[in-house]
Amino acid sequence: MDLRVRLGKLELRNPIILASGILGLSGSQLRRVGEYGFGGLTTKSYTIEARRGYDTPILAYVKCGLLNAVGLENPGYRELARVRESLKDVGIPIIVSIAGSKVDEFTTIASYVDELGFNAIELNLSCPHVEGMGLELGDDPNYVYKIVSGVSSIVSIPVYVKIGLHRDIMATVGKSLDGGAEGITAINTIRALAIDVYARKPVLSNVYGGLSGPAIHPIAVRIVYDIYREYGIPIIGVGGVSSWDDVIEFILAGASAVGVGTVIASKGLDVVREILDGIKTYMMDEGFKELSELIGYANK
Amino acid sequence: MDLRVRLGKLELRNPIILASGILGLSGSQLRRVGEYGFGGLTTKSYTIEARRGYDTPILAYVKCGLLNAVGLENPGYRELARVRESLKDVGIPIIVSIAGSKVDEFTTIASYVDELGFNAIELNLSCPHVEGMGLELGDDPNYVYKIVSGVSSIVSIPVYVKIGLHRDIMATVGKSLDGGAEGITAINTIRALAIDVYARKPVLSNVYGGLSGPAIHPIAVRIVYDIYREYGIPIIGVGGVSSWDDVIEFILAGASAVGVGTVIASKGLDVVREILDGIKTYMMDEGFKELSELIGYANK
Amino acid sequence: MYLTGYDISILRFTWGVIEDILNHSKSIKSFNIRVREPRDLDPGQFIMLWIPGLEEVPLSPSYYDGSLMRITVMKRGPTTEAIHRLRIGDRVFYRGPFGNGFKVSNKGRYLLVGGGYGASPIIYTAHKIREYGYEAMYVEGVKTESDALFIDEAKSLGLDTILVTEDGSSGIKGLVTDYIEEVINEYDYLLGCGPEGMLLKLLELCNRYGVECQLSFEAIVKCGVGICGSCELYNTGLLVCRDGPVFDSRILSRYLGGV
Amino acid sequence: MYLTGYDISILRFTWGVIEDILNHSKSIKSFNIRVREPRDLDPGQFIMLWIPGLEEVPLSPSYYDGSLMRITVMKRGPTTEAIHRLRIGDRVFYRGPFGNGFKVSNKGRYLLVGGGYGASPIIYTAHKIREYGYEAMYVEGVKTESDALFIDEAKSLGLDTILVTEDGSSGIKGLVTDYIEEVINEYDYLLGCGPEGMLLKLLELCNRYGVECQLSFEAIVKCGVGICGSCELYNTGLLVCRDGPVFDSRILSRYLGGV
Ligand SMILES: Cc1cc2nc3c(=O)[nH]c(=O)nc-3n(C[C@H](O)[C@H](O)[C@H](O)COP(=O)(O)OP(=O)(O)OC[C@H]3O[C@@H](n4cnc5c(N)ncnc54)[C@H](O)[C@@H]3O)c2cc1C
Ligand SMILES: Cc1cc2nc3c(=O)[nH]c(=O)nc-3n(C[C@H](O)[C@H](O)[C@H](O)COP(=O)(O)OP(=O)(O)OC[C@H]3O[C@@H](n4cnc5c(N)ncnc54)[C@H](O)[C@@H]3O)c2cc1C
Ligand SMILES: Cc1cc2nc3c(=O)[nH]c(=O)nc-3n(C[C@H](O)[C@H](O)[C@H](O)COP(=O)(O)O)c2cc1C
Ligand SMILES: Cc1cc2nc3c(=O)[nH]c(=O)nc-3n(C[C@H](O)[C@H](O)[C@H](O)COP(=O)(O)O)c2cc1C
Ligand code: FES
Ligand code: FES
Repeated sequence: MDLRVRLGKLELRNPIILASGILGLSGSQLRRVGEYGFGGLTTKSYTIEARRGYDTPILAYVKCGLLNAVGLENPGYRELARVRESLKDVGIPIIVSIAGSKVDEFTTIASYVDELGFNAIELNLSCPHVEGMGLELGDDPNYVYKIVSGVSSIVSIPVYVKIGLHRDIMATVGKSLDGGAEGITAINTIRALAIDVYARKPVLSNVYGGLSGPAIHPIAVRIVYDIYREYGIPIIGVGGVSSWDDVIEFILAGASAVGVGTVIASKGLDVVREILDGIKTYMMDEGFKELSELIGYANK
Repeated sequence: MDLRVRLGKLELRNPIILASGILGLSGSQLRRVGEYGFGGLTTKSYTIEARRGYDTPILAYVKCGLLNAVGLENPGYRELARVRESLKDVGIPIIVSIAGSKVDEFTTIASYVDELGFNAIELNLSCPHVEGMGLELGDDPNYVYKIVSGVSSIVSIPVYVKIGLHRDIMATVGKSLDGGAEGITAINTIRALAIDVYARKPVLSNVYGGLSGPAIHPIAVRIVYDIYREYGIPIIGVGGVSSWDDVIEFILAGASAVGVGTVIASKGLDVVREILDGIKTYMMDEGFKELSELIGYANK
Repeated sequence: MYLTGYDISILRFTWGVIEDILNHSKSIKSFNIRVREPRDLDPGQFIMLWIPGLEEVPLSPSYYDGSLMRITVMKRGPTTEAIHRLRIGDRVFYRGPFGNGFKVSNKGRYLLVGGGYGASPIIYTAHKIREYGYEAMYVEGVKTESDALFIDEAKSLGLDTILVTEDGSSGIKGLVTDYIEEVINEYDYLLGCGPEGMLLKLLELCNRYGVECQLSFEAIVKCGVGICGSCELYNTGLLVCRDGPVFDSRILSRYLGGV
Repeated sequence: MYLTGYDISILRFTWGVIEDILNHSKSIKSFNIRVREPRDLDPGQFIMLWIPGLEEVPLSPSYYDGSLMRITVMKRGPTTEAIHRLRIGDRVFYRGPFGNGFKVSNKGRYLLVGGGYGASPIIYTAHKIREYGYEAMYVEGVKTESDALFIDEAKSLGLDTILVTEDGSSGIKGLVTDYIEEVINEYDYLLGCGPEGMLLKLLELCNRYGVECQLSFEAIVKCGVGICGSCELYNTGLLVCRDGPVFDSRILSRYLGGV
């Protein structure tokens, strides 16, 4: 059973990637997470300056997932040198997520990331709860082009653009590719709100948060399917994976790799092995030798 | 305990409304549904010509809800005369949902609905799985204005616009109000896709469907909250209600009435009483005498 | 009673593999399907059988023991024709079970009446009734001898078994409902499935002779869970997929009036 | 062991009503809260207490019996100050329990060590240990006599109880860790909660004397379920909210090295 997949220029030992924002705040966290069997890791989104993030509550429980409004907490991009250092021998590709509001913020961080020898860059243009550095960037295809081409022209490693529910998703994707992105990460959380009926107030200190977990999975699958069908490019499918079948569904829709996030809150990091075991059983039962045969299969 | 709410010009004995598309294909269905205690009923969306709808499968199971692609099946608007006839003495407001692709289709049906003496009109500008008569109408604020003002200018009953995840939701709402809508119904299902991992094909014959059920609830609450905050108008909150607390959450966010759909597939029509009982207990425990005090409370 | 709680996960497709195919007649075949997932399925409940790429269709299994499911299918249109082309080893997808089946928990004498492929849920019910050890007669009505489906199976269950053929080529000649009228008085309960005309006639007989009946009706089933409204029984507001497909005389009389 | 399954519904807020308030000292109060929903909560696990409009803060209850929950809170910043302003009858929101508590399922002699408000989970643990009937000594370290929290309660549980005050105003004078060093040899297990310096010293002592320990650490807790990464213990990759807050000597020695 061969679980290896090619994600553009990267070769992954398996398709399961830690999604950005989950335990990716420090090198020591990522190091530890790496021991659980992931095929690749994405860091938290880094910005130029350190960010405290929002006051608590930053998480809200909803019936089919979570809302979060962490507020892009991170220690600032210069910390990435230390992150790199402690991940020297981790042996799996590390993707650095970058957030910002201006083109030069993205390029400054990106060139630093490239120099440090990380394996890929993910441009987070889709955070639904931070004004000025989130969703609205990705909503504007021309600005997307500026950011992506700015970054792509100065780095040697692959660039992925992380998208959300933008006004015109296909335009955002198209401009990302025009700008030199190798592929797309889809999707980020979806803007949402939860009110506690006894407190009679929004739960999150930021009022709005991003919905993740099983709730968004069918929407994410739709978007991956659409992008694959239109562009046939490398895609990291993210959104609501809670077990192996969701991963297979993403791959059948056209994802070459699959990010997991929220499920870690419930099942813990052991979920990676559970997922990989499920995939192996499936491939055995269904007679597939190479997982990569399945990429985009449902589009046939 | 007073569960009555005002929804614009309508007075409802309670805020629970049957959402459009659920058992609203015939007068006899609506009649029967009416016996379960709803505060109001919405018909299936009617079009000028009868529509067969899509081939089966029209429903797909997903972990947190359902996808449907019914394809606006309906017997054509002329049947509404018979619907009206059999609902003569049903005693609760009936809202007729209208779908179409051109302004004159909406106006033709709307004036017929008005003549027949129904209580309100809901313009479905947000079906996510029927090309040319769905989401894209609501995506275009100028066209929204044309449709809504066309209808509003010729009918005497209140007009609601049913919206979905449009490109610019606030613009769609704004233009609806400019066009004379009394309020907004939010939200319709969200475009999504499910692939069966063993069939390795999309489940729905139409490939794409609309996601409903608990999955979409926090997104719907966000939209209701935003609209209430910006415009303070009558809103029918719809999306993912599975128990009484979801209804209260919608009301706290700003909804004056709340639609229920998918939950009927699991809990059956008896869910109405379960919800009303839950609301009463809540009001008692929390010391509220009139449900209407709670409308928009979380915005304070 | 109606439209009460349901576990929506029955809407998840599962599948089985065809293990055996029986050709009853040129238009009716049975398929023995080894199922992947045991799901409780009462006699009279139905599944939606799906051939990916085509439609899904409602079928009431003619046998089920948790591991083996038999469906008996009449060729009628594109999907049932495609089902007839399936071969041993093929995978079939289905979901369910949906709806309410026949209730056979009361002790008493049962009259089981199947017309054409409508005999499917009836023969499955016959198996249950024998498990409970109740008295029953199995009556199958068909056009001609070669259309007979489960006569031997019913006999092997030890039931009084009667075949009624319209052309008299075997068994009793005539309409099954005429035969029923002769014997109905000896029974407490009548369970029936078959063409609409037969069902309405059975209902009339049961009302006339004061026999409780349960009848399985057909309609266009699309969602299976009582939300799309496409399976309404006449203009009653009753839903075949959820309130039925098996309805009892009390409900039918209330909603259909005096027939 | 680590980051394993969790029921995410602990993230749903529930609430209770303040029934009683105890003023221990000018900066520490206890609140007896009648809870609306019984949720299992082991000694050493923590809740996130939320005052709508303000932040939520992690607290390890000092008593819990499924219906009554006591929290013991030191005034430190805006949220704990607001908690101190709460009155009888006020509603408090909380979610949890989160993390791993003290494990007291092994028979043996327990040395319980609480420093300041860190005595909260320790006194709750003392209740459990008495239920099990194990031998234990309760040691509380504070600055001065008036800061003492649960001395009488520990005594009333029938435990050997020692108060250590830095200024010698009552009980034994000195640092609690110095006292512990004198007696540690007589115990199989040490359970501790308190300021970081105390915890690290206890770890060193336990390692030196070969006593198994479980220590409860603090960090900035934001999500509580091990995804945001804000509660990392030093640079170990360990998460206070999920791998902790109580860590045992085996894990601490492995990750913190020789201290
Ligand atoms: C509860 C129930 C149980 C059934 N059990 C059996 C069974 O055990 N064996 C069997 O052979 N048949 C059974 N049927 C009938 C079977 O579902 C139809 O023959 C089949 O759907 C026809 O599909 P088709 O594509 O082959 O033909 P089509 O060309 O689609 O239709 C042929 C005829 O079947 C009717 N029909 C079409 N679609 C449906 C639908 N979704 N639901 C109901 N009727 C439909 C049409 O009105 C038409 O008269 C059952 C029907 C119901 C409602
Ligand atoms: C597992 C755990 C159990 C605890 N149990 C208790 C208890 O039983 N009683 C008690 O009085 N205190 C307890 N604390 C400490 C308590 O959570 C902090 O004192 C409180 O969060 C301070 O909040 P504030 O707004 O009042 O002060 P702030 O102004 O926010 O902070 C004051 C100090 O508290 C620290 N702090 C701030 N926020 C947090 C946070 N979210 N998590 C941890 N530390 C923080 C800061 O580093 C700062 O030094 C516990 C902490 C943890 C992690
Ligand atoms: C707590 C939390 C923090 C997140 N932070 C980030 C982030 O910093 N950058 C980013 O691109 N996505 C972030 N995300 C989004 C995830 O990477 C992912 O796209 C989303 O959660 C959907 O996947 P899931 O359903 O598997 O969680 C965050 C998600 C969560 C739950
Ligand atoms: C089977 C089905 C059919 C629907 N048909 C319509 C329709 O015809 N017109 C419409 O405006 N909305 C339609 N909807 C959307 C619902 O009215 C509602 O907006 C949506 O399902 C979200 O609510 P819920 O989560 O309570 O189901 C349909 C939904 C379902 C599940
Ligand atoms: S088939 Fe949809 S309601 Fe019965
Ligand atoms: S508080 Fe978020 S990981 Fe511990």
